Amino acid sequence: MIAALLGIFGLSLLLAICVGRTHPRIWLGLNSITALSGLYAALLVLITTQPWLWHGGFLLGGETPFLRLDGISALFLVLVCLVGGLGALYAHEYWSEHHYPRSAPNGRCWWSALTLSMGLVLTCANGLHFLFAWEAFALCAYFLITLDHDNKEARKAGWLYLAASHAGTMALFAFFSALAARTGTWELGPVHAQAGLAPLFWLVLFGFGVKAGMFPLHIWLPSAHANAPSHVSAIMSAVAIKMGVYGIVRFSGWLPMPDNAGWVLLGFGCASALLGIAFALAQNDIKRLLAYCSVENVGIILIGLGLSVLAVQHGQPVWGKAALAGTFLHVLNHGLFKSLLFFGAGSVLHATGTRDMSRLGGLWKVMPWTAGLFAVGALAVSGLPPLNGFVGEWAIYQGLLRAVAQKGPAVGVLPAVIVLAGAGALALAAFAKAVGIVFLGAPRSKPAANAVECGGLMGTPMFLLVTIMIAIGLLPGLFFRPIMGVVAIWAPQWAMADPLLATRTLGGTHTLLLCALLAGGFLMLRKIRNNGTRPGLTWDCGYVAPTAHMQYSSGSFAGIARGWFFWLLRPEMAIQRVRGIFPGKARVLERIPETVLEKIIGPGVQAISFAANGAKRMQHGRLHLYILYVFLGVTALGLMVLMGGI
Amino acid sequence: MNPYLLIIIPLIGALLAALWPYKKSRPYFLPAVGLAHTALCFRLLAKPPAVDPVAWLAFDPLASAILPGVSLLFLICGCYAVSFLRLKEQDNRVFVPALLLVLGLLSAGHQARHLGILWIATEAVTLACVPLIHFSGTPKSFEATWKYLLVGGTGIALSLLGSICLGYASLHGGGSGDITFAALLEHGPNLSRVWVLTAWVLLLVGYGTKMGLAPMHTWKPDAYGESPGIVGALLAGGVTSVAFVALLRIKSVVDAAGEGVVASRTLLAIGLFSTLVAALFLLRTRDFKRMLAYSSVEHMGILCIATSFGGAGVWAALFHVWNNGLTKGALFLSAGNLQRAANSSSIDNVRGMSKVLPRTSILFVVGMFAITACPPFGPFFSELLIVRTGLGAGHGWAIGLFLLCLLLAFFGISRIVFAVVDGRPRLYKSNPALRKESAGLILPPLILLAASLWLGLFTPDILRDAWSAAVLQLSPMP
Amino acid sequence: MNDTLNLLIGLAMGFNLLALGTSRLPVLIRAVAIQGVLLGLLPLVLEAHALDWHLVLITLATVAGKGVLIPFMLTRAMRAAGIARELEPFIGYIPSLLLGAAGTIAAVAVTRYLPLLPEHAGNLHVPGAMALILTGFILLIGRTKAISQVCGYLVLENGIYLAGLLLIGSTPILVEFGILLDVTVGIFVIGIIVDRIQRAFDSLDTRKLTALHE
Amino acid sequence: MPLFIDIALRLLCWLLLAPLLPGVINKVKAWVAGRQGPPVLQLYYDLARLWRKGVVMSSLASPGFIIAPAVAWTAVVTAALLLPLAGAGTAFSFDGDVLLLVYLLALARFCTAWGAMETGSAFEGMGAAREVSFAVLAEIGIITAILTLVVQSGSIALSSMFEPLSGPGAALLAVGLFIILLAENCRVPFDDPNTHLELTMIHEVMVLDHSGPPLAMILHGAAVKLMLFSVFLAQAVLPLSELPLLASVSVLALSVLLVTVAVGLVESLTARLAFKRVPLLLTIGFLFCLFPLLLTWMGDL
Repeated sequence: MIAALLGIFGLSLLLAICVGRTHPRIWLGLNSITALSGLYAALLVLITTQPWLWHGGFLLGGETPFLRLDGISALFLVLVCLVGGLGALYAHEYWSEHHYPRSAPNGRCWWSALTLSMGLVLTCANGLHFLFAWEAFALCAYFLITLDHDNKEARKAGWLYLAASHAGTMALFAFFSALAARTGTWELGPVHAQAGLAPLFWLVLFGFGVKAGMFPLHIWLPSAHANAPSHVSAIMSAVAIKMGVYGIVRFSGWLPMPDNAGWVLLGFGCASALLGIAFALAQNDIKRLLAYCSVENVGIILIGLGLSVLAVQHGQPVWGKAALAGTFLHVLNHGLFKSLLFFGAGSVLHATGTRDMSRLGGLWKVMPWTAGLFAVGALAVSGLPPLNGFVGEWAIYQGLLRAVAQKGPAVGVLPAVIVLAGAGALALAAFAKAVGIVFLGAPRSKPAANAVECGGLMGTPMFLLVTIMIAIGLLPGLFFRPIMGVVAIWAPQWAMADPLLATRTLGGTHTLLLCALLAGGFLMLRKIRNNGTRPGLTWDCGYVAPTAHMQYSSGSFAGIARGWFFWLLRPEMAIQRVRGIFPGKARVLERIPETVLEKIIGPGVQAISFAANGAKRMQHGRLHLYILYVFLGVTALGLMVLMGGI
Repeated sequence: MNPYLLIIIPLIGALLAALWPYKKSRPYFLPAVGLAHTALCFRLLAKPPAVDPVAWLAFDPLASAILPGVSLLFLICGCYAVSFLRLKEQDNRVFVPALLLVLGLLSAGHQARHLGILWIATEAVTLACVPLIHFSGTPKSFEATWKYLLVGGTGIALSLLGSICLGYASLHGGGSGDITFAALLEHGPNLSRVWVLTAWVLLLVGYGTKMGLAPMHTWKPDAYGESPGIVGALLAGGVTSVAFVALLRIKSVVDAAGEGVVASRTLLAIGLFSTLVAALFLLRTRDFKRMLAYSSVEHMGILCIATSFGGAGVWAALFHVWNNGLTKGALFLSAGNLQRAANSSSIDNVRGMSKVLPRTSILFVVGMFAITACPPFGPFFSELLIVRTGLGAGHGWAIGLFLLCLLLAFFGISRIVFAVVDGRPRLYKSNPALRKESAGLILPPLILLAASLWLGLFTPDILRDAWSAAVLQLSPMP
Repeated sequence: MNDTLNLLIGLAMGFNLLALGTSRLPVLIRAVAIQGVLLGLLPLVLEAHALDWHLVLITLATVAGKGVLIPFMLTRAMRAAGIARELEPFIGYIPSLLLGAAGTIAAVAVTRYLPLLPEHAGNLHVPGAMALILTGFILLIGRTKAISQVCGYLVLENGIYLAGLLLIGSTPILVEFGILLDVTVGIFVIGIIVDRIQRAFDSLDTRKLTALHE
Repeated sequence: MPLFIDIALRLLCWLLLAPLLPGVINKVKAWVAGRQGPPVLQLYYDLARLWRKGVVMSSLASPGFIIAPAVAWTAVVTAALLLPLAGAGTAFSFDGDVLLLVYLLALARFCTAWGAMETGSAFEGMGAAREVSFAVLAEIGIITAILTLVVQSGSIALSSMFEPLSGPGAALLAVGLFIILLAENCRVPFDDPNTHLELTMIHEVMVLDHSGPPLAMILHGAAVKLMLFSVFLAQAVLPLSELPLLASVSVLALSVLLVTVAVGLVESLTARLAFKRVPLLLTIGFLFCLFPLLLTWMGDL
């Protein structure tokens, strides 16, 4: 059954790659078939908790293919199918032939290729083929990011992404080779027995961490997400970086862990969560804001995972299980609301042609649907009840709090709780800003004023996503049940334990709360209608001629919090003040640099290029010195032999 | 008799080509002879002839592990040459015979089981390449040839000296001074250590110069940069492999003499050094043909590193020789197309080729990914195998440095390739005829890439066995 | 026989110093030529007990190649280029002389520590070879005119030829021939290229040949 | 069924009692200033009047401008319902409901900010920015306080969480929570509820454009929030759960009154803080919550 479904998944994608260039409609159909079949297969595995295994009868690169779809991969496969399918729907209007005659056909092929390769990454259980799928996935992503090929920014972002991801891949080369060398086989599976393998986890953390956008390694993420077409940003942020998470989760479950692995994960998690959201808050580019928010959410995921690793070490199934369940649910949640938000940002970009928040505003009037859906996404990503975002963080929090309450050695997670709270509050600030600046108030530029609502094909995916999100919020129990099965795969020894998550009560409370909120809003509207309203100008303390530029801008909104992170953000201001009588135009330009990239990676690159220049000087074209090199070569090797041999 | 055929057929072909009166039809000698040669090679590969241990020339396992690949590469380059030479107005009365001569001497070099013969063949190949390198006849090409000759000549002289030292080692060890590998191997333990090590150093530098290991690589970028793409392909895929085979054979002797550890250490050192230097150059060079030269230096380094791991490492190295040859060939041929169309090979002048030569550009990009070890192409598998072997042998640090170099190399190569392919093209002065992408210019690199792909995904057992046999020949299990 | 051997090799080593010391190309070329002839005669001395026709043939070929053919070509190239002097070398004449002398001494000294067969232990055979090779390198590295570099290369070849004579008893004649042929052809090709360069750049100053660099 | 009755009763007492607190505060301030001052029930009158009034709506504002206050109010009241009332305990409680409480307050904050951004007025944007920014520090403080209680009681459900620590710990926690209370409820020294048109206001500028029933909702919500924090504070530092029902409830009421009076006194005796200092004071509040946490933790080691 599952085999058949996955067969359909693969075949229809291959077909989609072939026909995609010429037949958009057929391509769309094939992609939906893919999504449905894949989703069905994943759900079957999740519900029955029976992993699906398949051994190929032939050699591929000297190894027999071995596919495995177990709970963990199924969970991520759900995301792939969901966002893959909805994104295809969205792209059909967003990146259509009509707007992008040159790149749209390629875009369709690469999209299907990306979906396929990610599916393979999730199912390959042979190190060689995993690397294979992994690299294919990285390349497809590159070609999608640089889809708009004449845009220099996009090309630069794409190369940065490619370079970073290749660095990660090299670490994975080393990891899988070492694994194969030590275990004697390329096949992947639990290897807890060999304690000697523990150090390999650091390679995993680096290799997959780059893709996951873990804080110091996130350098490629903002520019790539910002400059890619929005449906690509959506799948990159919602699914692609989850592949990195998948790697970390997968191998933290299979490898023997180093003693301090849990703490390191927590540390990176806290860094990503807090600093990521700090960067997000400071951005003026809506898509960059969303990108950095992904860094934050990866941080939250890592905190949960780190706690679970600690739980394994201390043999504490209860909070371990709660945290891990929360982590998995958050993976799903982030996939949902982040793709929703990127779709929303995409339709804003589509309608106004700008990502710069200081040129947007008042869009709710012209695109009410986008505004509403985006707002729901914002509420969810800020982790506010009764939406799905809260449920996941709630479970992670419970894991942390129980760890604290137990006063065991794991009480050291206290800072993580505080960081998580701070990050949550900052996220709220960031999204209050995003929604407020982009959709509320008065339009700050002409394009923003004349924007038009996106079409149905772009609206439907967002609507579906919102539905699922609300469903998770109201019926957490329904979703936690399969996730517990996934947790049991990650840590089989926990199968029996009860995480003590009061999901039912929470669900009930959420339902009541939602009803109350709706009722409150509705009654208030009716009340107002009865009492009567009188339209008027916004009250600006008697100021007679308010203009849209008097509104609080995104920069000023973030001002206070940005001040706290000044040491990290180092915003660069170019201020042209009002001077003298008959003053000219005044303006403020503000740029938030990529601190890590420019201040940390930059110097390293400098060092290397210095070495490269040294080497370059070797090739000066003077023949007699070339012969001298030969002579020196003889001498050096001779000396070496003398030392080593005689 | 068969092994001699492999040498004689191209030589006769060269003779005929030299005497052939018609410029237009002369190039067809290349695919014809190439086809015959390849067919013979693969027939021998399928049915390995009995090897007379004392023969000076024999199609022994080591030869059968590499020569077919070179022959295949030559065949495809030959097909390319036909359409390539059609575009050139220069006379090809020298070019074509020289190419065939190179093929013949390459076959001799691969099969040589006598140090002297090996040296003669290598030197002869070096000389036969001279007219190929200055085919374009520009002053720069003469400069390149001059450097190629003197640096290469010096290296070759050193390897002759090394051969003599090896012979003397056997003399001093009470042997007859017979420098057939068979004799040296069986005489192994008695060889005089000092002379063996001296010989090893000299031979490593000598043949290393032909391979283009740093710091003896200096001729390579000039020669590859100035010669036509097809010549670059043959130099990078064929000539270097002769030198590598030579090193393999010699190392087996050194191993037999009980100095294997030192030899491996020196190999690892020079290999890592070459890889590092090449990677650094790749970050700086601004010319996409010189880039290919440095990439070739890098891969020679990789071969040395792999060999230094012994056993499985050698197997991986032989695998990598094939992958590197085919992939590099594809890159050189497509680079040749680009250079002709833009009539420059510097990224300062060449931009947006994806709009001028779309097909070639695709080939170039794909080739780039292939050579930087992106799956599913051959180099990925061989390099992964090398990494695995190295880690298995506990060379963690070496592998770390190796991977770092691969990363830097990737940065450099991708930087240049994308600079050439992307962006807005400028108006090129070269005549539009050179900007046509005829099948004859597109198919050969395509076939080479396909071969590299196929080699990676479905490595045929016959090759696997050939490589294993070669490994067995080099380090006979006691 | 050892004395004749030492005499010839000693003379050859003397010509090393001459080659290192002179700035005049004709002198350099002649020095190398004579050196070649001297060494070419060695086989007759070494194999005096077993002279046969192909030994004589080799000797003649060597002498002809090294003593007549190559010098003639180089002289022609030199005339064509119209240069008679190596001005401003990379390594000056005094330093190269000193280096050469030092190299010679070092060669003699090192030879003591090398495990040698009795018949090679006593005489100048091995040190001579080493000295020639070092001299060759000094010329190759130290001179900037194409012709002087070719001469350096020749000295190097001479040294290796001398070293090769260590195996004269054991290496088959065919191989000897092949090697000799290769060397001659090699020098010949170099000569041609020198000529081409002279035409392309109308000078033989290799410092002009630095168009190709990063 | 009793569950619903229980909830209804609690709802009633929260809704009815809450508006007393601002009245008390104002009375205290007047008393300190030697004035007559408005009647204690003033806020009730205001609410009643506002409830009947129509609304002036900015031409820029969307329906969200009306809905947001309602949503915020609902969120705050729900949060209040989760809180136990001394001996009366909670109507219903589950593990982790404390988090729900914190995030409901956050939801309320989001809606207020939303409402403020609706009008596109510079002042209200400013107010929203300050509200959400300072809330970061306040929320950290609250979480720290909660952590203290968790470590102390070993439980993560509100119903069983309030097992106050004794002695200095309790005192420190009281101070910390009081500072956070002042900040979260926009009282002096963080904010001055008496005036609107000051550039240094936080909460009051956010509601500048609101009128009629929405404003009533906002005012009432603010009162409930104040009461919520004082109840939380009282139970966090006083061992009420030991006492019998009536006693504990009356003590709770008393202490809430005490807190209110304290707020009033602070408002009349201190001046509003220079704006730059606000984060500093909040940080101090956070530290005041952090020390008891360390104390309890050390106590257990």
